[in-house]
Amino acid sequence: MTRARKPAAGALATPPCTSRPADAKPFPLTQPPPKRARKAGRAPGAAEPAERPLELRLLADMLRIRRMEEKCAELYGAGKIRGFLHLYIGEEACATGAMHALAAGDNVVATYREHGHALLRGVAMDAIMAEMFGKAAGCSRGRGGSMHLFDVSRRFYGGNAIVGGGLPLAVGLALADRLQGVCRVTACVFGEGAMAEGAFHESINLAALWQLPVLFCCENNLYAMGTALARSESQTDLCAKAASYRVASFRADGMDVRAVFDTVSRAAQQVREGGGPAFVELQTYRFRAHSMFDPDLYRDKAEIEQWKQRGPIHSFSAQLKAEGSLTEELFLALDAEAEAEVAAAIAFAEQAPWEPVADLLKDVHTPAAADERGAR
Amino acid sequence: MTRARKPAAGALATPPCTSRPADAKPFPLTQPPPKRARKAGRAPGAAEPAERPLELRLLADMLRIRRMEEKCAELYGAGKIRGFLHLYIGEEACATGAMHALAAGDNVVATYREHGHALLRGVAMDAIMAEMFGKAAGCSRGRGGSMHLFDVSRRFYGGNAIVGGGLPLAVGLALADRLQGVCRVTACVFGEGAMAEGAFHESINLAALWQLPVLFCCENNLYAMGTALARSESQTDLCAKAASYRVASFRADGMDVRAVFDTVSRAAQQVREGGGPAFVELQTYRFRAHSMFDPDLYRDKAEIEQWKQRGPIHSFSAQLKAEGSLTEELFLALDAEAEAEVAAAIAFAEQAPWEPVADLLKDVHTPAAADERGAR
Amino acid sequence: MRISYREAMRQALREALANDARVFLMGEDVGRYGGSYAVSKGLLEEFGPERIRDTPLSELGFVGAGVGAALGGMRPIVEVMTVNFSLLALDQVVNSASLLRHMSGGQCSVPMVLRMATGAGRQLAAQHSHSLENWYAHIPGIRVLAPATVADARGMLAPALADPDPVVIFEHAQLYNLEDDLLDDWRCDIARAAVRRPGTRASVFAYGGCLPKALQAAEELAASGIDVEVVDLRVLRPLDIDTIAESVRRTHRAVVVDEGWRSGSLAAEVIARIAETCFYDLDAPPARVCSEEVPIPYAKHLEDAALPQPAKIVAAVKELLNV
Amino acid sequence: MRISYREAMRQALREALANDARVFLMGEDVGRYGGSYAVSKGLLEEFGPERIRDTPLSELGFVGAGVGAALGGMRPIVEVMTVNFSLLALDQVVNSASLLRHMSGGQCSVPMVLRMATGAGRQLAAQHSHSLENWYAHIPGIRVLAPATVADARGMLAPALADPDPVVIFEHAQLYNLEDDLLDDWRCDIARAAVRRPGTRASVFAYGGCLPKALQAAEELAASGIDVEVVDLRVLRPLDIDTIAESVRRTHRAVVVDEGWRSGSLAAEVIARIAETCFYDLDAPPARVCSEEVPIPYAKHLEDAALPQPAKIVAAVKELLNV
Ligand SMILES: Cc1ncc(C[n+]2csc(CCOP(=O)(O)OP(=O)(O)O)c2C)c(N)n1
Ligand SMILES: Cc1ncc(C[n+]2csc(CCOP(=O)(O)OP(=O)(O)O)c2C)c(N)n1
Ligand SMILES: [Mg+2]
Ligand SMILES: [Mg+2]
Repeated sequence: MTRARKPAAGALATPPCTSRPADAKPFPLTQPPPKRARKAGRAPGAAEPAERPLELRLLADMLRIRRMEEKCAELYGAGKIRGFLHLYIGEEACATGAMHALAAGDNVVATYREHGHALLRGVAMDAIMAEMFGKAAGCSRGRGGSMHLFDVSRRFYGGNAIVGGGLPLAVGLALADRLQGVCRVTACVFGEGAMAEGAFHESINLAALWQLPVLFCCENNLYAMGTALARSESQTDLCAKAASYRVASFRADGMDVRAVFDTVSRAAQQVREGGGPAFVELQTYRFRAHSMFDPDLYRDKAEIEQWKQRGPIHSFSAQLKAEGSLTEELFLALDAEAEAEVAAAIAFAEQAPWEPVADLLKDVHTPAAADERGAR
Repeated sequence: MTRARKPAAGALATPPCTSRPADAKPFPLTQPPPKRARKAGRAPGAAEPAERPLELRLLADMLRIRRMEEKCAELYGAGKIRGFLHLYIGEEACATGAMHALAAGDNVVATYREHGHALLRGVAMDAIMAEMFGKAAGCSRGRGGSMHLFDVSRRFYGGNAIVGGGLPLAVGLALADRLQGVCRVTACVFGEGAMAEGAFHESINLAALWQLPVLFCCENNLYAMGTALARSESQTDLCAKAASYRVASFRADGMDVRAVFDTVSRAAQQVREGGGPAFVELQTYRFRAHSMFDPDLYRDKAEIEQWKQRGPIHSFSAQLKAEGSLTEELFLALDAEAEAEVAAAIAFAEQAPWEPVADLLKDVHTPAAADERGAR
Repeated sequence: MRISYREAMRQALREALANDARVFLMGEDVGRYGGSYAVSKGLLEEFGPERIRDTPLSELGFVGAGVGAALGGMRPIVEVMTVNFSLLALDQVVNSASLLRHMSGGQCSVPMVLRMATGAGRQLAAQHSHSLENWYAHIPGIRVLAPATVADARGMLAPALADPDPVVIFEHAQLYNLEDDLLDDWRCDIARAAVRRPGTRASVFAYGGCLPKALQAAEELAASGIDVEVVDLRVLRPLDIDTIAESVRRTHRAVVVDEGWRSGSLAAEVIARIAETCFYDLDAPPARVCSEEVPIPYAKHLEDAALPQPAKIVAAVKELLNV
Repeated sequence: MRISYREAMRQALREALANDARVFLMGEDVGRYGGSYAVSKGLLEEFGPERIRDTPLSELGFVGAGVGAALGGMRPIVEVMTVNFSLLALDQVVNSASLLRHMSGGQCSVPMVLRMATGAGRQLAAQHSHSLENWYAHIPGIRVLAPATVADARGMLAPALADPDPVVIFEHAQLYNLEDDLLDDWRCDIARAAVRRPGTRASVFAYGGCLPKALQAAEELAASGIDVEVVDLRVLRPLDIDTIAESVRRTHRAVVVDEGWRSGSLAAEVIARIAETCFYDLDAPPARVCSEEVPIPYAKHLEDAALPQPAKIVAAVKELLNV
């Protein structure tokens, strides 16, 4: 772990943040899909994912999320995935634009609707799928399931199923960085519904008061389960709410992956440069029900259809085609690649072994070996 | 209790609030001091308290709070009053102006610094003093002490010692009134420190969202225990904070009782007329330490002295004298009246009996007799 | 009439709303969504949005508002989606609802009913699987109920609303689909535990989601010739120690089943009461079957292993009986 | 060296801050005010405002920030003024601190120390007098400590900080002024209970603010020829059942003293454990001396009557011994 440097007593201002964090390599994009998948799926002659231009990477990643989740829905029907499953279908531009706008060394704290974020932070799809199957090879060893994907090696701190529950954690992670003189952004992702919780209020006030490098990333999909924004907040201009804490606020069309990328990049930049926390509202929409249990009775079918017109994947690919940087052939190749990755991940999850029941009590406490008593 | 009228199904708007609540008589001012006290203290020929002009009543009530609390401090030293004791000395203009601006039928929810509010809502000083002595004749039967003065017959709902804890209660009281078609204001009083709590955020959002008749009355005395406002809120303009919930916000000089009265009157009027909740910031200062345990090390002596220059009692009496509506003689008479009331209250509390220990478990539950099973 | 536990709760709600204009239902997604467990489905259409009141995500705020509304003369039924989220609102339960009466010297009452789903068993993992009934059952001034049958789901709400003080009702999420014939005698005495199956060799105490498991264990034990009594604690505060002690005095052996984590479980209190009051009646140490002390895991085989199961109850009884 | 419990805590804090740059103290009024119980007085001047960090009134927020800071490599000591206010933060303790390790499949640890004052006895009335140690002691994944002596006030913090998982330390507010000689052996094994007074006729178990009362009761009993053992539970989770059982096996009688309300108290768990493990060693039913089930009243005579007192402990022991 990073050793703490003793901060100068009395120093309250954010240390000037010129140095990149120790582990900030040039952004390695997302985890390349496992070899098998790449072999299976790539169109002959297509560039390695990491070498593609940003646009194509954004598109490919939206496709990866979409194809993965479509399969999740099927697997849920088949009883392979259980518990709560919250799909992100329709919102892919948000995670894709936002996660690409962060550096590899940044922290991310997410919600129960976090499959896409986890994937794009570099958690292998195999490990995500195995987690949803409840297998020991899952990224949380099958303990967490869909709502609790974790990969601390990639500074992905879950997967939190208490609405607003991740926000104080993000403040603390940012505080730890400040106290250790490390320069990184901590992004927390949450829905607009979370903004009514006391946890939001207390967290953003702490971050603003202490000028901590937290990026508050609100995915405003207009509903919190069945509750429309206007029946949840007296002030529906979320940026105005955030601004009332004297926090810089940004808004982007959450159906437009480029807009998300640009806006989050700007916001993150400002945070990274020591400008204190920032707030970004991404205006988006979920095409599916809240969870697999939701009969989705509270929205107009017409409203859903209207939003679907603006689907982030087809609108972005249409744009790229119009700009001449995407052909239908390439699109199909990317899509096939995503499908192959998903198929491989499912195969991996299927064959992965269950954790022995004898290990039930493992990891309630940290084993003494992992302890650092030496430090004292 | 008030019987509920069934609200029209589907009606979400505040019912037009033309009728006064059932128990809204013309404002009876505060509880006249008990007979003995009045006899003992009044200057010969002075008018009955209820017949005095408003200015003199405001002044007299500030004096009553001040004299009562000065004695409380002494009694604390003498061990007659125990536990936490939070004095209001210096802030009297706030409670006095605000409580006079409310109607008798309005609800009040206060904090642990509520002696003045209780007194001016009409709780007899005898009962307040007996409560602080822990006697059975206390307004909370000795169960509550200084922090938990209650008088439900006067719609004074305590005395809450959890910072921010009274705010949701106020929302609920106002909601009950709305649902019962009763038109009254529910005022909740709290310090600026409470505004960092999630309870504030959730409560004001609920009140604004549902357009409930809640008057949020913030006594900004600049400190929460030892924590100055600027170290507590990223946004120190409290009205701006409140306004971010789309709540009408008002600010007044909390050292000027007339300003408080006028401002709270306007705000309450707006609430009463169905304008939804309102927020009032009263800018004030406590002259004493936070509680009797506080060594008061976090403030400049000079700062305290500066504020004392603006003491609400002497500045207001100077003003009245300049305007010709107060003579030194009358001031002394009012003061003597207050002191006599205090002396009588102490005598009352001293001689009042203790509750028998055998009654310890009384009132954990409501006795079946007080139950209303018939209603079902 | 065969109905589900969910439908029984809904009937109870509908009756309460129809009979008393002071009653209203408030909580997250109780209205337009239809209730996260579909309990309140249809009530919005019937009673309108003032009385079937959707709230924002603000557990502390709206539970406290329920307390205030009760003070103000209403009879609120406040629904917190699950006990897990009720942690955010505990301050208003402990520091307002439960003590306002006493702290004010008996001047007010808080006739509020707080309903919430509880329990594990649906692979919802660590943050959605708590059983904190024991925490609530520790608080003076409130009553805590756990309907485990369709009849109790139908019958507990009315007396809970008639109670002038706060009542907390825990509905185990795995019970909502339970179906049973609703007979005419569903009216419920919310002061008394209920013997669900009389027996002689040992007393098995259970409540909520564990009652069906205890009954299943009793069946299995009966098949091997061991006749046990199953008592549904049902009222978790105040515990009906008379019924508990009476049973132990007959059977001389006690097993307490509780989905809460073992240490500090409600079962601990039941065992302590039995040890205090029936010590000389016991032929063997009292035993507990509780959840393992681990955050509930997602994977089904691990979740199953973490929770009380009929087989564990059978084993505990057999161990007590030395068979 | 004779020092107070408060001073012992302060020494422990100062040592921790001086020895490990990852340690910082955060909470309401820990800095400029000097700590609401004056424990952290002087530390701001010594360590500066980044490491002695005053927070706004935001219990949920700053406790959760403590969890996050621990995840991020720090060793936060988070102070919540009193257990009463910690209700506002329970969600972050139960749903984050205690289960992040398990829920992530063992990827992270939360090496946070959460300190808070607890208990009644100073006429602070119903909202400032809770003893909710039992609630915390119910949560898997955390350790719960209750220093009751000057030595433990000095000695528990270092091993608590060395624990890679969350540790909650309860400081009974009535102990801060307790004075004692701090001998050299104040280092503390935070896995073990401590026999504070060996004895033979009965075992009295107590912790925190009740330990002095238990010891006083033991003195009084000794004066009438009854020699009891007093065991300081000290570690409330995980309970040191070995020490508890060993004592009961010698004395054959147990009284558990606990300032928590009786039903669902920590004492219930201790009694359940004793009943489960030492049933055949007991010569009499185990007994509890707890707080009465009433919100703690302000008036002194009523508050005294509500709380465990030496006289009640004496009476309980005598009843057990039938003398
Ligand atoms: C504290 C808390 N209350 C309630 C819930 C139940 N719940 C889960 S998701 C959700 C809606 C959240 O909406 P929003 O924050 O807008 O995020 P979205 O699901 O739209 O992405 C609710 C009410 C919860 N998980 N946590
Ligand atoms: C939830 C909670 N946290 C902490 C405390 C301890 N405390 C009591 S009063 C107080 C300061 C409150 O300040 P403010 O709201 O400004 O009111 P003031 O005392 O200045 O009138 C604090 C921290 C408490 N009572 N409740
Ligand atoms: Mg949403
Ligand atoms: Mg203040």
